[in-house]
Amino acid sequence: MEIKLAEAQIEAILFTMGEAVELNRIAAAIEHDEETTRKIIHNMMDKYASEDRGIQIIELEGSYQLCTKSSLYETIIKIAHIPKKHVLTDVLLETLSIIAYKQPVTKMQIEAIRGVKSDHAVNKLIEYNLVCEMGRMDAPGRPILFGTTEEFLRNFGLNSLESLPVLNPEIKEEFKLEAEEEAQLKLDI
Amino acid sequence: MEIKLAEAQIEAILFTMGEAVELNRIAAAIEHDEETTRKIIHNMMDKYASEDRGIQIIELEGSYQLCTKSSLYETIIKIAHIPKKHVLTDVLLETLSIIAYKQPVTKMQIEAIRGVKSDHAVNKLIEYNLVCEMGRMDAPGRPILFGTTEEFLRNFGLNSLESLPVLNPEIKEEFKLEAEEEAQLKLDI
Amino acid sequence: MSKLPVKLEVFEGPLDLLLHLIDKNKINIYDIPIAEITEQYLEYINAMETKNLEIMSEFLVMAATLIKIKSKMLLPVEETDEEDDVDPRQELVERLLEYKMFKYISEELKDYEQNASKSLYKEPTIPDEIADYKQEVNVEEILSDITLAKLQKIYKSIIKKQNDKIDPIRSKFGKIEKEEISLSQKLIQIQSYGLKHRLFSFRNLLEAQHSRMEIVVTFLGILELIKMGRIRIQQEDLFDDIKIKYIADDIIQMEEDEF
Repeated sequence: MEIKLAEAQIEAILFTMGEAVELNRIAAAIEHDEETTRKIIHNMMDKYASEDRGIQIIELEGSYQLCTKSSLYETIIKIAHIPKKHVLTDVLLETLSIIAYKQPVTKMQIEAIRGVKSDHAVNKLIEYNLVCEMGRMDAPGRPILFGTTEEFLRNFGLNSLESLPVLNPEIKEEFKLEAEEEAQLKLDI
Repeated sequence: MEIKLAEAQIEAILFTMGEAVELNRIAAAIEHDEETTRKIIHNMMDKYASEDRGIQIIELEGSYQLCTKSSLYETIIKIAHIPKKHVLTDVLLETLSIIAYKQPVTKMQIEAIRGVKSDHAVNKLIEYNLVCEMGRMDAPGRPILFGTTEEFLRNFGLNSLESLPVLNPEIKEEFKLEAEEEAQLKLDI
Repeated sequence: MSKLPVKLEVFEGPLDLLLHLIDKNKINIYDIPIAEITEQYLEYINAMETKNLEIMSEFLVMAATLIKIKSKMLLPVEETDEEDDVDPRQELVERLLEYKMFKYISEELKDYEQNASKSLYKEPTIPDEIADYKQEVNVEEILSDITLAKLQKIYKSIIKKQNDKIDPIRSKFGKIEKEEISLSQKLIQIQSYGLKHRLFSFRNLLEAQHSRMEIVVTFLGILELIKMGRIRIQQEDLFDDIKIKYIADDIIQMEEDEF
């Protein structure tokens, strides 16, 4: 009974720690003497040998560590090779468009435009190699500036940022005029 | 025989990955169909329940992840350094529960229920990765829609959004009846 | 009803306070005695120490709602008008009920979290050679159905949304003044002045300015330079002149939109 609890405790400890843990520390945590603890661990090692187990306990100079069985290496490679589906969500697209047209731009500026925290979106775009850091702004706190990557240009068939279809002054001016007209209308009423 | 190998493979995958792994990826890696894989995993979950085991498999919206059993927490903290988690204030919890039940939901809708501005609370929840943007509502101004994340499920021990605590329908019904009776009284007076 | 010995700051918002008052008086949420509650409510708002306008206004809106309901209830009900049969408190009751439900649920969720936090996880231990592979993301694939035109459309709608928020008349005022004297220019001026004089008088600096706007911008510049740790200030007595010491030995140039 008590042995079973000790086994569960040891498994949980080794799992959480990840790294090799010294025998005396394990013994102290599970409140058994070192000799008993060692015996329990070696007994567990036999159990882990069973073919339905994928992990094992290895001993390293009086320390113990959990790791996967080497025979399963191929499977682990396989799972890593099955790519997660990466998709550009609306959130990412929105953030990307702001960075593309406003670059170089800080995270604060992006958040000011979007109205919400955008760390996650920016980080994902960096992971996708569409966005990268472009140095720091010479301002208090020296915030990081973000811009688009060469990869981004290549994928849109652009030679340089200058060939981004400019959202430029004209369009901005157009929006402003629209807004002013609307405001004028309201005032007239 | 083959099942045992599959179990070992799944254990090794979940151990190595650490994070939640989608069923389809596990299935592809161990070369079984998804339905079989799901069955094998659920069978494993029963085995892990045995009292000499310290870890368990949890399900998060069709993904699976290994973690320690909560009953062993006291033993593990004796030895492991556990990173301090952010404390959720009542304000954050209140906002989070509205988002969890009403998702996808806009900030305006949250504020209508709480009666106060909620920018700060929503941003904090995004920062803690408990809440994320889920696109934009097809309405004027295209407001951002918010929902909960996988991290939310994990932190609250939920398998899926369906397992959110349900407001007892009897209590609700009782409230309603009371209300109607009182309304009647008012009319009589 | 006696005064409640509770500090206002503990309330998250007007609904929270209202629920508390109802609870304290042991009244059914469906049977709010609007007159008494309104009275207590206003008392609270008067006692409110915070000067935060936004918070104040939220509470005031609730008070106004209560008073509106109260006044409606005082008015005689016309028999013929069927719409007036609706209890004016109904909407408030519904809001309160919904809020109460979520408060209840969040308490429940707190327990869930406490239990779940006792399960511990493990960092990924993916061998380097596999991890390296994992990082590869097929950019071409994720951009496959995204055209430049689409990206531009998205950006346009964001900018349009932003422009909608700007009051075109007032935003123009800002622009005119901004062109008159820029903070970045002023910062350079103050810095070069500081570099030359090292220790100088705040009063003299202000007196040398030509317009009120310039004085304001100079003052902002001083604040910014303190924040950046480029100057140190000292004042012997209240209303004395402030001595400014320039402690940097170069001049930093900043763009206007960095502020």
